[in-house]
This record gives sequence, structure tokens and C-alpha cells, in this order.
Amino acid sequence: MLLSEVGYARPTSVDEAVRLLAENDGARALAGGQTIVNVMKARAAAPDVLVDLADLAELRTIAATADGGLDLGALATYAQMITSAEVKAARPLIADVAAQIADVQVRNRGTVGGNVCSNDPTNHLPPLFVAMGAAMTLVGPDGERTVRAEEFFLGVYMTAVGPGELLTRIVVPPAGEARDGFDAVTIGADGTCIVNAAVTEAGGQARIVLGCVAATPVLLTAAADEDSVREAVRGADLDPPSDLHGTAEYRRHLAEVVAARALAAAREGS
Amino acid sequence: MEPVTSMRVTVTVNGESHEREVAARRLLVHFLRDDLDLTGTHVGCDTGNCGACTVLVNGAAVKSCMLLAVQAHGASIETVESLAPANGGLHPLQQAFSDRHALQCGYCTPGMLMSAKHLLDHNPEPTENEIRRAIQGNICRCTGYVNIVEAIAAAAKGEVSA
Amino acid sequence: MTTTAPEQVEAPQKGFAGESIPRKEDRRLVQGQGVFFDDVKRHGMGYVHFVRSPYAHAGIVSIDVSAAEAVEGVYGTLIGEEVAALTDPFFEMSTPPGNEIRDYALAVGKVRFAGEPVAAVVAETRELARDAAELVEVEYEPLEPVVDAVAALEPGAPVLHEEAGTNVVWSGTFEWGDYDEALAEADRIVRIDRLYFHRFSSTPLECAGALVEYDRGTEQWTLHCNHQMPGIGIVWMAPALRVGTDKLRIVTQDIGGGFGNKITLHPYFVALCLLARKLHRPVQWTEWRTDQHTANTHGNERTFLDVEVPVRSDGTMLGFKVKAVDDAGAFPRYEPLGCIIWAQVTPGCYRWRHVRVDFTQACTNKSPTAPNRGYSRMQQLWFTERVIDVVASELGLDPVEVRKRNYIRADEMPYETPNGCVYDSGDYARCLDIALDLVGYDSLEERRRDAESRGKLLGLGIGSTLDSGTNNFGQSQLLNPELQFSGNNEVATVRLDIFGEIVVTLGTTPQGQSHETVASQVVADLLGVTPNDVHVRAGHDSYWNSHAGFSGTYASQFAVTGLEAVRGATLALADQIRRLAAIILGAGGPDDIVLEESMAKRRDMPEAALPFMACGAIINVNNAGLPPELDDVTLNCRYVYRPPFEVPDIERKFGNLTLTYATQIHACVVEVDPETGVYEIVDYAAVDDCGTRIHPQIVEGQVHGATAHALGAAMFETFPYDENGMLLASNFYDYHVPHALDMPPLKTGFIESPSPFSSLGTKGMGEGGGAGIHAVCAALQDALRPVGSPIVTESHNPYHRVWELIRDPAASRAGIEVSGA
Amino acid sequence: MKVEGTRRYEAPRDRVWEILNDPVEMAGLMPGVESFEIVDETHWKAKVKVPLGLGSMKMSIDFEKTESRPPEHASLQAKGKGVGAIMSMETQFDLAEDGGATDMRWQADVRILGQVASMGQRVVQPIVNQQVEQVLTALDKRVAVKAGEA
Repeated sequence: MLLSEVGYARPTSVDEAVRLLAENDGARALAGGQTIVNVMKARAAAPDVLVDLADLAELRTIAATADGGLDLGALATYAQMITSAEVKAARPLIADVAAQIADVQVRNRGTVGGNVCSNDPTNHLPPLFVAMGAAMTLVGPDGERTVRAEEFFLGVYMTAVGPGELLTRIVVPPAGEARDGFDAVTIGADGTCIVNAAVTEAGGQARIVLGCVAATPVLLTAAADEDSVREAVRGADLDPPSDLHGTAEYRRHLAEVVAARALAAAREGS
Repeated sequence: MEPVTSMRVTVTVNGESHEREVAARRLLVHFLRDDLDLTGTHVGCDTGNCGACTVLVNGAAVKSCMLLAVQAHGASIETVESLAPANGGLHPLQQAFSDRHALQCGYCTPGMLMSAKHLLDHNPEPTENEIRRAIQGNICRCTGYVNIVEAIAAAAKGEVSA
Repeated sequence: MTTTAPEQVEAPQKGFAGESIPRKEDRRLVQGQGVFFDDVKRHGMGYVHFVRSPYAHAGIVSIDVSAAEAVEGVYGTLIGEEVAALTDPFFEMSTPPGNEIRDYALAVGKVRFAGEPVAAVVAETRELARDAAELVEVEYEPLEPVVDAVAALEPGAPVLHEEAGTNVVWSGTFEWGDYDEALAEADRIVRIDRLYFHRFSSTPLECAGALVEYDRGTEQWTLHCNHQMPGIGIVWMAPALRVGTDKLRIVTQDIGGGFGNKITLHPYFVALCLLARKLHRPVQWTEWRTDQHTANTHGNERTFLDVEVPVRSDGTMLGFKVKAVDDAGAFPRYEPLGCIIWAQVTPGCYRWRHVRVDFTQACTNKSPTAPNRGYSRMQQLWFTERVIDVVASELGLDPVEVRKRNYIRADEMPYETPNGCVYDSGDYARCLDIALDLVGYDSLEERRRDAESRGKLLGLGIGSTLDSGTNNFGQSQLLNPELQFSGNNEVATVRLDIFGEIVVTLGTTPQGQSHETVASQVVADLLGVTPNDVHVRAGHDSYWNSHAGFSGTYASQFAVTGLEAVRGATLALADQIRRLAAIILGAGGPDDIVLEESMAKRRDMPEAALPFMACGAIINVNNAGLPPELDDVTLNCRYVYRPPFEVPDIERKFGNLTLTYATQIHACVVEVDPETGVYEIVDYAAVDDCGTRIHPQIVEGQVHGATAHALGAAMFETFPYDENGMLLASNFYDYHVPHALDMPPLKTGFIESPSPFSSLGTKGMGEGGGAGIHAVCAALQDALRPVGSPIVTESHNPYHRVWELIRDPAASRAGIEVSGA
Repeated sequence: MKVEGTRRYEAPRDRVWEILNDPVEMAGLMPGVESFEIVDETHWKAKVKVPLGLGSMKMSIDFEKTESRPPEHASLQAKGKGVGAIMSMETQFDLAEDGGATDMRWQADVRILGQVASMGQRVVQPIVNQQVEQVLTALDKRVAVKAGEA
């Protein structure tokens, strides 16, 4: 509950934030704080400096892109996404899934950027963004680069955001013909995730992304019918972790079921 | 601004402005309870699950154990102490909680009330499911939520005793 | 032995009792004006942080606190060696060798569970105390841990307490009726090789803690804390600190839930007492959630082995035999009381007459246990309910019919169980009918078909339980005849003060049970005033002189012990008021005075009335010239209620162990997704019979809460350990307690079977006996019949466990066997 | 928690052995090593700061080489201490020459104790895997470099 001593800075521009992140060893960005503050309470892993992004209003916006996709500022909260007309128009499933994250208080503070950067295997958004083919914009001392969602997640609590870099935006392509579906088994309603799956289906092909079965979201592709999806999951050679909420075997089985259900949801959804 | 381990924080709490030097690592809930002596806001866990520490920051319900006090610099905060009107009466939610026996030990109650207030501020006529969703982040270990849900519904409808 | 009813001196007038009046506690609590221990502050106080063992089992080679003490702002430290020198071990209740266990405030020499405190650091701020605690260097010599009670009893298992030389805390056999006769009479014998009741805790939302002050002049400690059983708490602490009990003042006001988990706080509190004395300043300790989960208390875990149930073909239960192994965790503390408490409900709600139980309790390298809501009876009741459902399943009988055939009948009350307990009153079959009605039992088959059409499996289950209240502590002598505990007591004082204020103090330590309100109802009715006129002091203070040895709030007893004490004190006060008024008003005698409208009136001439205010003033400040026959009138009456108990027969382990038995019959309907094992409770009814209800709304609130705890335990809440003795659910992410969306809609019903053994007809209630756990297990077993009829053998059934039952029903049935006699 | 695997290095066995048994080389392969000290031939100490996305996990680790049969087998014990965490690891590897390449069979038995352990295996297990994977990948590169040098 009691944090270690930490440095705190609240930059007023992205450039300043990036400079602070780059110049201070062990600095981490602080967005909504709904994961990092918790982790700091346990003191097991701790940043030395927190760079509070609260004043970077430009990262709080949600906008439609020219091609009808979504441009999510890293600081957009779950609550914002749930009520955003742009999200509803472009990829409404993002709002639906955001509404299943934790609870009102967390959704009021927690941000899309924080969710993907913490990459806790139980998070819902990483598989969803991989399925949708989102791209992450990172700004560092050497400028800006874009990383595709499927290359963004490197491990538990590990992402492509390098030292001195800041995730600023997440760009989700327009749905076009694609339809999105999501399904999860959680402990109780909206509790900790046991296994989840996001599916984006277009032109008879499904991108299936499984969460909580490995350190990073697992992307599979298959023909967009239940049998093929199930077969793809079975053939994926998953080696999920075992814990008190489910054995590896149970998770492997659930992965197949939630993938099939996410596909069904995608087909019913739009 | 270069990183600091302590800074001057100004916040408005329940309409009153406070200024204090606060360590960067101090959680908002400890700032409220220990530094401002507003002990109505409680702590029930150390992982942001229980919601006993719920307060409104700029009108939004948040868990004050998942926010550093320095992050609240410049913000306006409402705690349970702000609910009752100055004339000695109770806020309709407080009255409804008492009417419907929506509290036993009373430890979760301040956080629960603030979540309920946040709900009714944004949705004056919630359905039962909306009420349950609104307090999903507040754990109560005494009541099984039955009477809490009823009390919030009653407050919304103005069905509270005088 | 028989228990007789107290004389019904004067049935309370129809008044406030029975009404759901506004709760007195609420006004402060809804405004955030309650005073919980962590709200109490003192000038110059130091914050305590405990250094805890990362190992489940290890020798302590050395502890170095010098770096911690060198930090600016650190006030001092405490380590096990100091504790061993300054205190005596807490007393142990078991027989040798279990009582050789030495339990201190901090680990001495070795650690026996992960999270065990090995040192304490005190500093100027909470954060600094933790910083400094990280600098304490402890060198450990890891030892092999044992995390399973059955394994702990095997030869060669690592021994936790070398002094005892064994992991057995207590072991004994219980033989009631004639079990062999039951075997001979049986048509069938059902055998179950293993049933397992899991480890969990009701995890009160407020964690433990205290602010402790030491007065050097008087050598007295004051503990502002949330101990829920101060009477026994002091009995543990004072001898350990080598002082008399009056040196410890325990003060509580508002307590954020307890559920039994705040009964065994004495090790922490003794450490705080030592620190307050050593450092010459008040010290404050707030336990964090992770600490509470890992190192405060859990409920008892119990394994039932080699179960044998002789039955008739029609489902008549004749007897049972079982070998129970209870897991007490690393230190016994309140144990081995759990080795006898279960016997309060030996046959559950049923007419089993022949019982053979082999009971052993073991230590393991896990968190110690404490009497968690439903303590020890819940485990036994779960066992009886599981047996009923397994037998019904194996004999192809209807579980509802088997229950009704075997339930103790209303016309058999009071009913003496095979071990001499007296069930005071109740009508289980009627409660069951109400519960079944509430969940629409008649349309069950239709709903099954409807669920099936949606790909779901629907099942109904029943949980029938008793909430035994008001312990006869004489049962401790069945474990250890040397123990000098028996009976029970509770205290209240009622006073009429100078301006006519009626002031009540209680010995209890409520944590949400609304004692202020309920006590005021009883007092108001007896004195002819309104509850608003009755000021019941909040909380407990051992300096109020209103507590006794067993004071506290536990074991479902307030409605009997607490209210009997309140009633006794109020009747005494009423009598004094009448005597005073009779003289002042010139009436013939006290019987000619009636109390109503806050006045003492002459029965024959009601206009001749003495306001209570005048009574209070006369005795307290205007008492010259009063006649000598009023010398004993103080208008300040203390009453100690002692239930009519006798010491049980130690040879036969026979006797009445509790005074009242409330009934809880629950019915639960679940829908299971057979593909994932995920299930949902779609209908739920709880029917309660706690005798006369003083405040129906409060009773119902307790029913809701007990149900939520049970459903949480059934579906989500478990404290499993890995093979290294690490707890796997140390926070609310992994220890998922029911949230608002997890709770099914609850329907409630009630009947009132007044207890013949309490003056008010009340029965203790609130623990609920875990009915929801039993009901969920039964409902799952019913729902899964179409997929191979797996048998539910564990009390905790998370989704993955249900999936495993579906996937391999045969595995769950492997230990079940039915044979002809 | 046991993790194991096999790995093939395109270098002769002696070369791989050399790197694996040189504490300085190995220290260079581990992520986040802040300081490294050789106590004697079989004992080393390291202070590491394992970089995780949310912050770093600091640990001081004592290593002991418990068995060594050049050039085919070695076992190593590591004991680490951090805030709320105790880590102990027993690891061993066997090297077999196959033409010019080397096959390594390795296994590690990792025990995590303390508060961190209770963060849940679904988090801890992947983190351990990640760290091992990083070391092995770094080893790959180092072997390649060394082979190039030769």
C-alpha cells in the first residue's frame, strides 16, 4: 500500500515528456495509474521517476481518421471510449469491451494507453487491438515511429515502447467489411480474466487473437467458420499458464470455446 | 519541471481549499485521511479492488488509493463528508441507506455512497442493472448488496423518509 | 442433562420489539463520522510495519535491524528474541503434546508460514516504516514446508513445532449411539472415500489494527482497536505480558466487519504493547489487505475421509462414520476448539442416532485459522448435506424426499441429539417448503427443459443448516479436561442519569450487527420509553466495567446473551425506579407503579407521576432525606447473564453445547454452461427461523450477508497454496469476493419458532451455517446429472472444477461405493 | 516451476562451454546487470535491475557453480533477494557436439517466494520464461560473435 520514494514530474508537452523519460533512468509514464500505482504499492517492481501525462490534453482526444478509422489518444479513458460517438461509429466493439473492464472508478481513470502498455495478460484490449490490426504511434528522442499491434506486445508488462519513448496514439483502421467479436471467461462478472478472444472477420477470413494463454496475445488466422476457428486454436500448440483459476488444460479448452464464441459474436454483431 | 520527490499541492476538498507540501509517493487516500483528517474515506484493500476509498475528483468517481496526491493538484474533490446538507439533515442517499438497512458495519458505506452519487449525478433514473454496474467497484462484505441496490433505487425515486 | 427454560417473568409489552425501527448506528456511519481504529490519532505516534517471512518454513539464523534503526525518522524496532525475553508464550488449549507449542508475538527461532512477522519497525510515517523494514536483514535457513494436513500427519512429514514433536494439535474419537448396531440394521451402506471443505475467509473489509498507548505511571495499556472478543483477547494477552487483566484496556467503537477474523489478533497486539512501552510513544499499526490474506486468519479447512453411511433402502439415515482431518495452519491460537464446536450440530438437521467420528487436527505451514463465520459447524453441516445428496444420488432417491424423511420434526422439539445437544425449536420441513415455493419448485422440470433448449443444464439444490448460538464453553473440557472454562456470560449496564437519560453499555463488540438499535428496543419496551430515549454507547471499553470473561461478538449469541443481559439490567433498573417512585408518590409498593411515557406512575392514580428526569435527579444530586430502604437504589444497574449450562459429561463427551439453534434452509437454482463449466445462480431463496425477531430488517440483513459469504465461498473464494507454501490469492484480484453483479437476486422467507430457552424467544443468528455453499454443491450435482452424474466432493466449485466434473464424471465417482449390508 | 528446452548453436562445443562457464561473459548476457563481482572460482554475486514495462525489479543474486564436467555438463545455483521476493534457481545444462554445432539441453527449476509469488503464476511464469529466453537469445548472438572471432 505504501509506495517507495519516487520522483514526479508533470510535463506540459509531449516533447518535454519524452525528454523526461529519456533523461531519467528508470522513468515511466504515468497515465491513469490504474495499473502502475498498484504495482508500485507492492513495491516489487517500481519506477524511479513518474512522468505524469495529465496535462497533455492533446493525447486525450478521440477522433475519426480520414479513412473512417479511429485515432485514439493514449490518454483516452475507458469511460471516454464507452460514450464516444467516433468509437461507436467506427469500431463499436471497443466501447463494449471497455465497458467490461473492471468498474466505474477504474474506467473513469484508466486509459487505453495504460492498458496496452501494461500488457497484463488478463487485459482485454491487447487481443482486441491485435485482431483489429491497430497501430501504435511511439514518440521518442529520435522522433516518431509506428508499431503494428501484433508486434507491440513483447511480454508480460513488456511492450515495444523503448526507454525514453512514449506511446501517444493508437490508430485503428476502419472496419470496412470487417466485423468484430469478443468473448471472455472472467471470474465473476467483469472480474479477472481467465481467457479471452477477439475475432475480426472479413472476406471469409478470421483474425483470431487469444488473450491470457501466453505472455502476449496469440494471433491465429483461419477461415471464418466455427470448425476452422476451433481447429486453428487446437492446432496452435498453446502452452498457457496454470494458476488457481484454471489449469493449462482448462485454458487451452476455453481458448477454443471463446474463439468460436467471439466469431459468432462477430457474425451476429453487425 | 524536473522530477521532484515532494511538491506543494493545492486542492479543493468539499469546497474548501487546502495547500500542503506532499511527498510524491503519498496516495490521495492517505493525504485525505492523515493530512486533512477526513477519515470518512476508508481503505479496504491495497490493490484498488474494494472501492472503500471512492471519492469524486472533478465530478468523477475514482479510487483515491490509485491516485497520488500530487496527481490531484488543482483538482476539486468531494468526499462523503460533503454529502449531508449543513442544516443537520441527511442527503437522500444517506437517508435511503438508513431506511433500507443498506449498511451494517458501515465501512464500505462512504465509498458506496460516492459511487451512488456519481451514478445519480449522471443517470437520475437508473435500472437495477445500472445500479449494480455503478457499484461493481465497491465491495460490501456485510449486505450481499440487496438493500444497497434497493436504497439507491429508492433515493433515485425520492422514496426516502423525511 | 437437561436445559430448562428461564422463567418468563414478564413478557415485554407489545412495543418496539418486533419493529424495524431506524438504526441508531446509521447516522454517524452514513456521514463518514464513524470512528474506526485507523481514525484514532495521537500526538507523536509512530507507525508500525512488520517484517514478514518470505518462507513458509525456515530457521531464523540472524536478524540485523541496525540499518533500519539508522534511518532518520525511525523510532525503533522489535525482534523475536526480545519478545521471547519479555513475554511468555500464549496459553495453548490442547492436551500434550499439542499444548507444548510455543506461540509468541513475533517468530522466535523459526518461521512457520509465509508472512509470519519476524520483526517490527516503528517510524514517523507509514511509508518510512515500510522503507526501513526493507533494510532489516534476516538470514533464513529454509526448511521443507508441509501444506496439506493429511500429509502433515504422515510419518516423516516435516514437523512445525519441535517442542511438540508432532504436527498433531489434537486428536480424539467420538462415539455416540451404537454405530455397529446401525450397520447391522442397514439395507445399504454408502461409502465416500473423501470429501473436502476448502480454506477461505469472510475477509472483513476493514483489516486489523490498533493504536496502542502505554501509561508509564500506571503501567497500563490502552488499545484502540477492532478486536471482536476482548474478553478472551485480554485473557490471552495479559499473562503473556506478565500483567493482570486490568492493565489492558481494550476500546473499540466502529468495527468494519469481523466475521471471526478479529478474534485472534493477540499476537500482533502484544507486539504493539511491547513497542509502545519500549519506545515511550503511542504506536499505530494498520494491517494491509495482502497482510490480512497471507498472515492473519483463515477459516478451517477440513478433509473427511473414509465416510460410511448405513441407510435403509427408503433413504432413512441410521448413522455415519467419518475420519475428519482439520487444518489449523501454523499455530492453533483459538484451536483446538474447532475439534469440538462442530459437535454442536453433529447430526445436522437430521435424525442420525449412531455416530462414530475420528477427529484429528494438524498444523501446516499456512496462515493460522480463526473462527470464521459458521466456524466448525459449517464444515460439519456441509458434510451432512453432502452425505444426504450423495446417498440420494446413489440410491436413486429424491433429495427433497430424503431430507423430509430424515429431518427432525417440529413435534420432536426440543430434540436431544445423539451427543446430548438440545435443539430448542424449529420446523425444518416447513422452512424447506417455503424455500421450494419461493424458487418455483413446481415448475422445475419445465425450467430444466427451457435451459436445455438454450444449451444449459439447470439444477436445484438445498442447503439445510443450523446456526447454533450461545456456546457452552464447557465443551472445551471435552477436548482437555484440565481447561477451566465452562458456561458463558455477557454483561450490560443500564443507568438512569441526572437529567433522566437512559444510558446503556454493552459488553459486546458489534461489527455491523446493530446492537445499539436492538438493545434500545428491548430497553424501551421494558421502561416504557421510546428507543430515541435510550442512549446505547457505541462500541466497547473494558473500563466501562460492562464486560465479562466471554464478552464479545461471536458465535451468534447477542440476541440471547446480549439481550438477556440488557433485559436483566433493565428489569433491575425498572425495579429500582418503581421502589423510588412508590415512596415518593406514596404508593403502596413498587408493584403499584407502572412505567410509561418516561414516567413512573401510580397504577391507581396515573396523574400521580414522577418523570424519569426527577428520578435521576433525586438519586444522583438531590438525595438528602431518602429513607434507608432505598440505600441500594443507584439507578445504575449491572447485570451478568449466565445461560443455564452444565459441564458436559467428559467420559461420554455428552451434553448440551449450545443454547439455541436458528434454522436456515436455502434453495438454489443454477444454470451451467456445459462447454465451459461457467455457471450462474438464476434463482435463490433463503428461509430463516431465528425464533422471535426483535428487528426483522436487521435479521434479514444478516441473512443476506451470510448468503453472500456462502455463495462467494462456493464459487470464487479460496485460499490455495503452492507446494512451497505460498498463498495464491493474496489480494482481491485472485481472491474474488462477490461484487454487486455477482449476486443473484435473493428471495427471503421466514418463520418464527420462539426459543423456549430465552426470555424473549430469540435465538442467536447471523452466521448462517454456510447454507449457500451446501445449496450450490447440491444444485451443481443435480444440474450435471445428464452428463454422467458426477458427484460434487469439494465445497469450492470454481468454473474449472465444474468443467473437470463434466469432462470426467467417472473420476469424481471413483471414491463412491454402495454395498448391501 | 520447471522450465526446460533444447537449443542448437552453430559453434563447436568448446566455444559454447567457454562462454557458459565464464561468469563475466554470462553477466554480459543477463538483462539489467548493474554490478557483478567474482568472489572465487565457483561463487559470484550480481546486482540486477530486471527491466519490466512498469518499472524495474531490483535483486541481488548469489551464484554458485555446483557441478562442472567440462565440456559437457554444469549446474548452477542462484539465490536472489529483492523487495518482497526471494528467488532461487537451480539450473543445469548438457552440451553435445554434433558436427560443427552444439546441442544444448538445459533445464531450470525456479522458485519464487514472497509477495511477488502471489502475483499469480499467470504473470510470474511468463516473466521467468521471458528472462530465460532473453538470456538464451543473447547467448546465441554471443556464440555467433565468438565463432566469428575464432
